[in-house]
Parts: sequence; C-alpha cells; structure tokens
Amino acid sequence: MNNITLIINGKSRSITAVSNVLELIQHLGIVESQIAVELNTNIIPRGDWEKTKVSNLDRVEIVQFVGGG
Amino acid sequence: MNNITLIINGKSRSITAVSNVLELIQHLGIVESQIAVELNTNIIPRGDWEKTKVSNLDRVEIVQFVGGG
Amino acid sequence: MNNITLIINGKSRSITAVSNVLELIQHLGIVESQIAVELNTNIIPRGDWEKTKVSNLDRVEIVQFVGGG
Amino acid sequence: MNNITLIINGKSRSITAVSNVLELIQHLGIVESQIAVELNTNIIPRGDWEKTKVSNLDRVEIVQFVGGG
Amino acid sequence: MAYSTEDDKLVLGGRTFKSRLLVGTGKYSTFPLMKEALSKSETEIVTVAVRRVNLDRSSESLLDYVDPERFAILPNTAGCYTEEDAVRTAYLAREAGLSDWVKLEVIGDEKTLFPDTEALLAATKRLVKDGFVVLPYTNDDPIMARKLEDAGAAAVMPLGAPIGSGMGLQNPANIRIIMESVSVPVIVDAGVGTASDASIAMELGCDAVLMNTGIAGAQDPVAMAEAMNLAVRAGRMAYMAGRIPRKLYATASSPVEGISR
Amino acid sequence: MAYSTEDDKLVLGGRTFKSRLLVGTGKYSTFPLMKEALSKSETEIVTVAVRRVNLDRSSESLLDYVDPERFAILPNTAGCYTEEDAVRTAYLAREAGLSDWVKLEVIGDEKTLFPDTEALLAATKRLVKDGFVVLPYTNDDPIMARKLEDAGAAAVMPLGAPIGSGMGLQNPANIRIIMESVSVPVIVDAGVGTASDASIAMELGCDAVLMNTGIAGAQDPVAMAEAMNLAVRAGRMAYMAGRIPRKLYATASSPVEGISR
Amino acid sequence: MAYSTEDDKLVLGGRTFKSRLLVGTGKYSTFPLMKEALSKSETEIVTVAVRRVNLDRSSESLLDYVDPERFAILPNTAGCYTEEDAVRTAYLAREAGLSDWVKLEVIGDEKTLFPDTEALLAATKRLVKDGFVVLPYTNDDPIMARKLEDAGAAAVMPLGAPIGSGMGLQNPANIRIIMESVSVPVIVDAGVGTASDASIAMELGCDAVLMNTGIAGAQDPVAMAEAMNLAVRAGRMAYMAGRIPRKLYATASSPVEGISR
Amino acid sequence: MAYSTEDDKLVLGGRTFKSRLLVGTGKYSTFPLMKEALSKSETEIVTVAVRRVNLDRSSESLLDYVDPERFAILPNTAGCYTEEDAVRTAYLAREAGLSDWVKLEVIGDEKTLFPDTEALLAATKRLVKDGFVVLPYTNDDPIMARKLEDAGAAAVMPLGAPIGSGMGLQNPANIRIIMESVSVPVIVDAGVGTASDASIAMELGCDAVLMNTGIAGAQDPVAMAEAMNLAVRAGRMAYMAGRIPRKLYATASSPVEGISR
Repeated sequence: MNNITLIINGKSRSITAVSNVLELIQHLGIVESQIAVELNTNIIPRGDWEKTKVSNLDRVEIVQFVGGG
Repeated sequence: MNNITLIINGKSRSITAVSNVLELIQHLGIVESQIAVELNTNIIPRGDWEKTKVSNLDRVEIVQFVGGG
Repeated sequence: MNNITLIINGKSRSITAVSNVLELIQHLGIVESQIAVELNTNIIPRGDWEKTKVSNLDRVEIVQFVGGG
Repeated sequence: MNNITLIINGKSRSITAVSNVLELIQHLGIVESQIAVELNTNIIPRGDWEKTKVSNLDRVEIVQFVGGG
Repeated sequence: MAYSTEDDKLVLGGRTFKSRLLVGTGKYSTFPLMKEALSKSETEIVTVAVRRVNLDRSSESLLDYVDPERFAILPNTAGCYTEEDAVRTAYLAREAGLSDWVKLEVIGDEKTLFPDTEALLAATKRLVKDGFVVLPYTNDDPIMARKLEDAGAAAVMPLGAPIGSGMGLQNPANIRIIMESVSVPVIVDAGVGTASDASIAMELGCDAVLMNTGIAGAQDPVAMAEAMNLAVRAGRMAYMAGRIPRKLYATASSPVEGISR
Repeated sequence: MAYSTEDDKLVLGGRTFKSRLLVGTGKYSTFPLMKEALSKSETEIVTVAVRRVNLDRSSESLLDYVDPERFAILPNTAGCYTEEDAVRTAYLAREAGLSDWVKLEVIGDEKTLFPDTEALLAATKRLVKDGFVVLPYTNDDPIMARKLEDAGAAAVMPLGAPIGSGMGLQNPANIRIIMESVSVPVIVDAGVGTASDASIAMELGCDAVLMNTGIAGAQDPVAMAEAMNLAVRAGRMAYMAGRIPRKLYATASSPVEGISR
Repeated sequence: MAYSTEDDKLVLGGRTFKSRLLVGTGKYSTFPLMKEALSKSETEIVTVAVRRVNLDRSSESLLDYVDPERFAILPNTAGCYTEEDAVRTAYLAREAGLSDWVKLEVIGDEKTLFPDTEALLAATKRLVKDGFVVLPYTNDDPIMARKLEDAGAAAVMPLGAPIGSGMGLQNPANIRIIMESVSVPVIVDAGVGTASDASIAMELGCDAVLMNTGIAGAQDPVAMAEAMNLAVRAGRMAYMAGRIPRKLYATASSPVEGISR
Repeated sequence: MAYSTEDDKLVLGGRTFKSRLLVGTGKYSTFPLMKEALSKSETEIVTVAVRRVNLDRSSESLLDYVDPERFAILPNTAGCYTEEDAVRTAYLAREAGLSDWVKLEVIGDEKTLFPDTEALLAATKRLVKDGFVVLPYTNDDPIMARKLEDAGAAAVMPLGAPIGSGMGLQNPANIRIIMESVSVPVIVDAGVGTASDASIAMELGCDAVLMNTGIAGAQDPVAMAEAMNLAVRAGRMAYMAGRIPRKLYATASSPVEGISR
C-alpha cells in the first residue's frame, strides 16, 4: 500500500505517499505563497521544500497570516 | 343633619361638623405636635386653631415632617 | 468762529463745524464700511447719516469690529 | 606601635589595636543594640562578635536603622 | 502652629457646629436603621421634607426617631417646582417646626433635579426678607453663588453631581472658584457616592457636605454613615494640614546618603 | 449583616493588625514630631531604612522614638539598585532588627524610583527561601504581582504613583485587576498625597496603604497623620458598606408623593 | 448604513455649515497670522468683538483679513456686564455688520468671565423679539439651557471651562444632560486647550465647538488651527461611528483558535 | 518656525512612515470591510497574526485584501504565553512573510492579556540577536521600557489599557515618563476606544498609536477608521503646535479696552 499517516496541524491524516514537502503542499492544495512549514519542529525554508523528505508519522505544521491585532 | 364636607389634603371627606380647626385636628386624631395647618391657602398658627372656624367645602392642608434629603 | 466740541468715543474734541453725521465721519477720515454710529445714545442707520444733524456737545460713539472670541 | 588601620564604613581609620569586633564596637563608643556588623562582606552575628578577630586593613561596615519610607 | 479640631468649628446661620456633615433622613428602610445611621454619622444637622399627613393610617412620626435636642432639624422644599411652592412650603415648615431654617430647593426638572436658579434666587430674597435662614441648593455657577449671598443666603449649597447619582464632585474647579467668590459657608449638596467623594469636597476647602442617598442607599447604611463621618473629618484635617504638592517625578523618602556598600 | 470593625483585621505575614495604614519614618524635621505623627496615625507598622552608623558625631537613635513594643518595625531596602544590594541589606536589617520582615525595594532608576521588577522577583525568591517575610514594592502590573505571590511574597505593594509625587492613584483599574489576580494582601505603596487618595485605594478593596512623604511632607504632619488614619478607615468602611451605584441621572431623596398643593 | 460626511451638516439659525468649528479672531499677534490660522481651521463662522474706532491712529481693519464671502461674521457682546450693555452692543453690531446674528455674552465677573445667566436670559428674550439670531454663551446648567431655548435662542453655548483657561471640558456629564434637554444645537464655547478637548466635546454628541485662545495662544497658531479642524472632525466621526463599550478586562483582537503548537 | 507635516515623519526600524497610526486586521466581519477601513485609516503598517492553515475548507487569504506594496505587514505573536512560543512564532512569521519585523507579544494571563515582561525581555534579546526588528508589546513601566531598549527593541509599545477594553490611556504620567526614559519610538498599543484617546496619546508626545478593536469593533468601522486617522494627526499637530497652559481662571479673548459705553 502507498499511504502514509502524517500529523498535520495537530490532526492525524492518512494521505497518498508524497516524497517531499513541496509535493505535500501541492497535494493539500495550499497556495504556496505566504505560508510557513515546520517539519518535526524544524522550520523548512521554501527553498528546501523539494529536497526535504516527508515520512510516515512526521509532524507537520503549516501556518499562514490571518487577521490579528 | 350635621355633617360637613371638607377637602382635606386634596381628598373630599364628609365629617361630623366641627366648629374650628382645633376640633378638626382632634377629630381626625392627629398628633398636634409638629404639624402645620393651612385653611383655604392661609396658614393657621397653632395659637389660632381654636378661634379659626371651619365651614363646609373649606380646603384644609395638614402637613408634617417626613424623611427627606 | 466755526468750531464745535463733540464727545467722540468718550473723549472731548473740538473740530470744524460739520452739519451732519456723514460729514463728521468723512471729516474724521473713517472708512465708512462696517462701522456703526450712535448719536446721544441713538443708533443712526447709515441711511440717515446725511439727514442727521450734529450739534455742539453731542455725544458720538463710533464703533467697528475688532478681533474677539 | 600598636595601631591598626581599618576601613570602617568606607573610611580608612587608624585606631588602637582591638582584638575582636566586640572591642571595636565598644572602642568606637557605639550603642550595641540595633546595629549590624559586616566584616569583609560577612555579617557577624552579635553572638560571634567576641570571638571574631579584627585585623589590620579589614573592611568593617556598621549599620543601624534610620528614618525611611 | 499645629491644627486643632477644637478651634475649627462650622458657623452656620449664627450657630456653631462641631460636625461638618449634614445628613438627610429620606429613603431608609426603617426609622430605627435611620436613627442608628444618624447617630454613627455624628451629624448635628438633619434635613427633612414636608408632606401631607396620611389620614387613612396612622404612621409613626419621623420625629420620634430624630431628637430635636440633639439634631438641628433642617426642613427642605424638595418637590417644589416654582418660587411660590417653595416659599409656601418654607412657611408651612416654619409653622410645623417652630424654626426658621430652610434648605431651599426650587427644582427645575424632574429628570435631573437641577435647581431653577432664577426662581431660587427670587424665593431666597423673599424668605430672607421674612427672617428665614436660607440654605439654597444651587448649581455650581460662581456668579449665581454670589447673587445668592448678596440676597442674604446663610450659605450656598452647590450640587457636586445630580441628586442621588453618586457620581462624586463633577467640577472641582467650579467649587473652588465658588469658595473664592463668596464669604458665606460653601456646602456641597448632592452627588456624594462614597467616602472619598466627601473627602475631596472638604480637601477643596468646602465648609461642609450634605448627603442622603450616599448613606441611605448603601448596602450597610450604618457603616456608610460612620465612613462618611470619618471621611468628612479626614478631608477637613487634610485641608488644614496642608498637603504636599503634586510632582511628576519621585523624591526618595529614605536618605540617599549613608548607604552601605 | 452589619459590618463590624472588630472582625475586620489585616492579616499580614501571619500577624494580625487593627490598623491598615503603614507609615514611613523618613523626612520628619525632628524625631519628636515624627513620634507624635506616628501616634496620631495609629499605625502599627512603621518602615525604616538601613544606613551606616555615623562615627564622627553621635546622633540620637531613631528607635528611641519608635517603641518596638507598640510598632512592628519594617526595614526597607531603599537605595538598593541590584538584587545583590537588596538581599545584603535585608540580611543586615535582619541582624540589626532581630526580625525577618523586609519591605523589599530594588530601584530601577534614580529619577522615577520605579522598581526593577526583574531583580525584585529574583531577590524575593532568595529571601523567601531563607525565611524572610517579604513585602515587595512593585509596579502595578498584575502579571508581576502574581509572580511575586508565586515566589512567596507575603503581600504585593504596587505603587499608586511615583514615590513622593503625591499624585494619588494613577491607575485604579490596574490595582483592581491586581486584587483579582492575587490572594495575598495588596498594599498600595507610594503616591498618596492627601486623605482622599488613601480612601480611594481602600475603596477599591486594597488591604492597606503605605505612605511616608504624604504625611512627613505636609505643612502640619501631625494633623495629616490623623487625617490619613481617618481616611484609611473611612475608605475601608465605605468599601465594606457597599456604595450606591453611579448614575448619570438624579433620584429624589425626598418622597415624591404627599406633596401639599 | 455607513456614515457619510456629506449628509452630516450643522444647521444653525437656518443656515447650513460643513464645518463644526467656530473660531474667534482675538489675540493673534498679526492679522496675516490670524488669516492663515482661520484658513487652516476651515471654519465657516468667526466671532468678532465690537469696539470704538481709534481716531488717533488709523489701524488696519480686521475685515480686510476676514472675507465675509467665505466666513459668517458672528459679533459678540464680550465685555458687557449688564443686560442693557449687551443689548445695545448687539444693536451696534447689527448696524455695523448688516447681519442679525449675535454671540450673546453677559459677563458676571471679571475674574472668571462666567455668564450672568439671569441677565443673559433677559437679553436673549429682548433680542429674539427683535429678530436677532441669538447664540448665548451660558453656563453648563441644563435648566438654564432649556430656558434659553424656550426664549428662542438659536443654540445654546455652554462653557466647557473658563474662557482662556485651556482646562478642557470640566463637566462632561452636564454637557450630555444639556444635549438631552434641548433640541437646538449645543455648542461648547470656551475652555478648549488642545485637540483632544475638542474631540471629547464632539464625541459627547455636541453639534459644534467654539474656541479662540486655544488656537491664538498656541506657540504655532496655524498648526493648532489645523489640529483643531482635524480634532473636531475626528470627534464628530467617532461619535457617528459608534465607539466600542468600555470594559475593565481584555478581549483578544487576534483569533484564539488555530494557534500552532 | 512653523510646523510642517512634511518634515515630521515616523522613523521605525530604519524605515520612514508618513502615518503614525498602526492598525490591526482582526475582528472585522468581512475582508472587504477591513480593506475599506484600512484604506480610510491611511495606515502604512498593519498587524497580522500567525495561525494554522485550515485544510478542511479553503478560505480566502487575508493577504488578498492587504496589498504588501501599500502596507508594511507586521506579524504578531499573539496567543503566545511563553518565550519559546513567541520566538518560534516569530520565526514562522519571518518564513511566511519574508520580513524580519515582529510585534512581539508574550501574554501573561488570558483574562487581562497583560504582557509577561520577564519572558518578553528574554524573547526580545534572542530575536534581536537573530536580526529581527522587534516591536515589543509591554506594560507601562519605564524601567522595563528602558531594558527593552537596551535589549535592542526598535520601539517600545506600552499598553494604554487592556487589549480591547477601550478604556483609553489609564496612566498618562507613566507614558510621559517612558518617553523621557527611552530614545526609541514609543507607540501606545491597545486600549484606545475612541478618537480622543488616540489624540491624547499623541499629545503626550508619543510617536505613534496601534489599535485594532477600537476600529474593528465600532458600529461603523470605516467611519471610525477615518476618525482615528484624523485623531492621530490632530494629536500630533497639537503636540507640535504647543498648547496653551492650563489655568484655573479666565483670560478674555476679546480686547478689554475700547469698549463703547
């Protein structure tokens, strides 16, 4: 089988295996601009998304800007 | 018949005829100290109560001290 | 001699006789716009200046607008 | 000669040699109650004054209560 | 020269009082509660209202609970909206109370209970002429205060805030100006909500404070009466003692020399 | 249930006090004047500073005028600008005073005399660990107040205004929030200029007020001491009595019925 | 429905104005400076005083610097201490200015420049009868305000604080009550010291603000004139926009959900 | 020398801004409404929060309504209660925003949203070391303000009152003292409820004001945004213009000579 489980933004999700962060973001259909990605507590610079592997049970945080004071 | 009607403190009352203010106050059973009596808009000093006649349809105001600021 | 004395704005002044308010104003060299004239406590409307005689010892008040709050 | 120099409350003083803190306090004529004594940055409890030696060039601080808010 | 309470009396209408707190008798749940509150307040002057005797049920008399030997009774003309009503009520009060003191009120408006100063001034003139000691409840306008003094008022009683509002002194500047404008006593009347409000009035230099709702309306009127007594005395003493000036910056209260290092 | 002064004591550091006024001993022109002022203030806790003995001239001792039987002596660490200095001064004070109470001050700046709360918190932790009853002079930040409580402070003493400024409570809202944030006593320390300032602090629900310049700097310190005593009691009683609510509009204090027409 | 400046005009004496700022012309060091300040203030109504023509030296005329096409000229009766003087001055002003608008002042006292409201009311009645548009400078007493309205005043202009004092609104509660007591425009006249004072008056719901010293006495009158223009507009818009309620506690402005952990 | 808006810019973190109003983007009912409000406020710096992307429904992006060409985006660390969280959030924000500016918040308590200044100072030091332009949201303690400046903060942002409380500047004295204690810009952050609150902050000499709820929570946010823009400019100009001094008594604005009698 080719599914993996990731903890994305605190929720466990089973998704088709993706090989790296870039694929993950695209798979999730997130607009790539103005977001930040943290993989297992390490922030992954945009430039490293493609070369950063994602494996089963990784913790992923994906954040963006929202209205705030 | 020997009843008269007086307007006492704004209310019309039919009472046994009284000949003067002093009798009226006594008839009404009002403690005589610290009150003031006005008969047809004239204040009647305590000393004149007895000699001041009360007749049918007279307007009588009887006031006392109450709590106030 | 043809001088008269007027009390103008509280000060006594001896001036060449003038026959009416208009002449007086002109004689004093006052710009006619936006002033008001009072002769012996009566306000003289601009239109009546010419027909209003000025005689010896008259009290004249001439006022204008100044800065104020 | 039997004089020693101490730095007492920040000022250098040459005094007759005293063998301990208690003697020093008495020599200086200070009322013993409600003061505290520090010898070379160590606070000396009242009970230890007598057995605490004072030697040349020691730093002594002697404090008391004064008016304060 | 140190300040002494003994020499610092309130002189009002030719009489001398130790207490600078005047207290109203309205709105207490019971007469005994009122009596205890008046006692704790240590007031010497209490205000009362003039109302029709209730003929249908005999009710206890207020004066059974306010000893005229202990308290000067000050009738008010509350509820009067015209010069005529106020003057007539003053006469009724004099007849009932055998005293010629009156707290003169001519109300201008039911919602604010602000005075109608025009009618107040006219009523003051009439009552003074007829020998009354008139204590007018007025606004905080210094010009009106002086007119009332000129009319013979024995004091001026500017409101600190609307009657019963408990908002405290709304315009201390005006009260100060009034005190410099008149020589009769200035008594802040109405608006006091809590102890500090009374102290603030006295600290401005006012001669006395008059209140009713602030005490009667408190959850514990007896305790508040004592609080107000203390507050008026505290404010007066602070005024006489001469407070320190206000400064933006700090000044040490402990010595800056002799610090052990 | 009526309020009773008897049951309303200040419990501080395990001890019980009748008076809620703490008074400083600095800046009096003479010791006898100070002694009389302390007496009139009816305080039970007085603050003192720790300074070098003057060896060149023997001067009278403060403590000849402050009876330790009557007053709890509370040494301060005024003039200390570091955690180290403050802790050392506290130890010296304990040795001199044979008591382990300390009014802990770590000053951040000579001009404002505001506390350095970072150093204050560190010093509090050390002294509490060594058995001191620590009463820290702090800012009016509720978060810092809670940290000091968590560190074991026996009370928190936020400043009402800069020391000696006499400006009165500058931020009543913060003081109220502090009271809801901690369970130890809240004592307003510094800034009181006159009686009403003290009353206002107590009316907010503070447990006590500490002052020095407000009394010592008054033209008549003895009278002001008495005024402050009355003011603190007035404010406390008013708080316990439960004040009336504030309203924009008026409410008659005399009955609106029974008016004679 | 969103607020639009276009639909929000001041209607005064039957005329419509965009600006809610009335400005005095007194106390400027030079006429050109005054002219620039008036221009920056964007006022449409300027007050002037009536004084004797100086016969001994011809001086420039104020009106050379105040274009009547651009500004409505509002003569005042400043300096009048009696009903008679004020009425006479109003007539002189009408004759000189060919307009029947008057800012009616009857001063009660040189030191405070408070109005003599008794004489003010009488003068208002006379001038209204004779066709004047009367804008009376009055105290902040709601009862007097209503009497002036009943007498036909085109607006009421309560003082915010003594003329030239710069103390700002001393009694916002009274101003609010006045606004609920009358239906003519309420214009705060006198006492404004800086921009926020003007905003506060407008935020209370006042229709306009009148000032002179606050601008003319500033170190840079032209800049202050612009500041006051902005402040009056800011206060008006804030009033129309409907401010948030005051709360003792906080409410987060950023979302409390979705926080990354 | 007359004041000119042109020469009076806000310099913050090395950048120059015309507007002295910083506006938050939270709590608007819709993004278009927010966009219009931001536009009317004429702000050049807007704050934003960092939150998890919602994966379950694609929602519009805030940044579609906030043009980064027009506004400097200032991410905050709202919702962070520890140094660690705040620092991490700052890093995420930098990664997402490609800018190293951060409004640093370390909240001490959910109810008051007061800052935890101890953790704030530690976080400031770390972020400054790593090249961030740190704008810390702090309390109004001048000592803490100076410590933040010493730690390299690009400005200090003391709260005027609790976030969202709308109470306005609770302690102007402290804000003034802070301005004399630091040389970096002082920005009042939080507590502004209406226009005059913003003006008052600027009149004290503050460099800028930051607000969110005061605008977003108004009944008409767009009108309030314009009001705040005017108010900040009014307050700044009034500060630069130099206000008249406050006096208890009056000064005539009309000439006292030349009165016609």
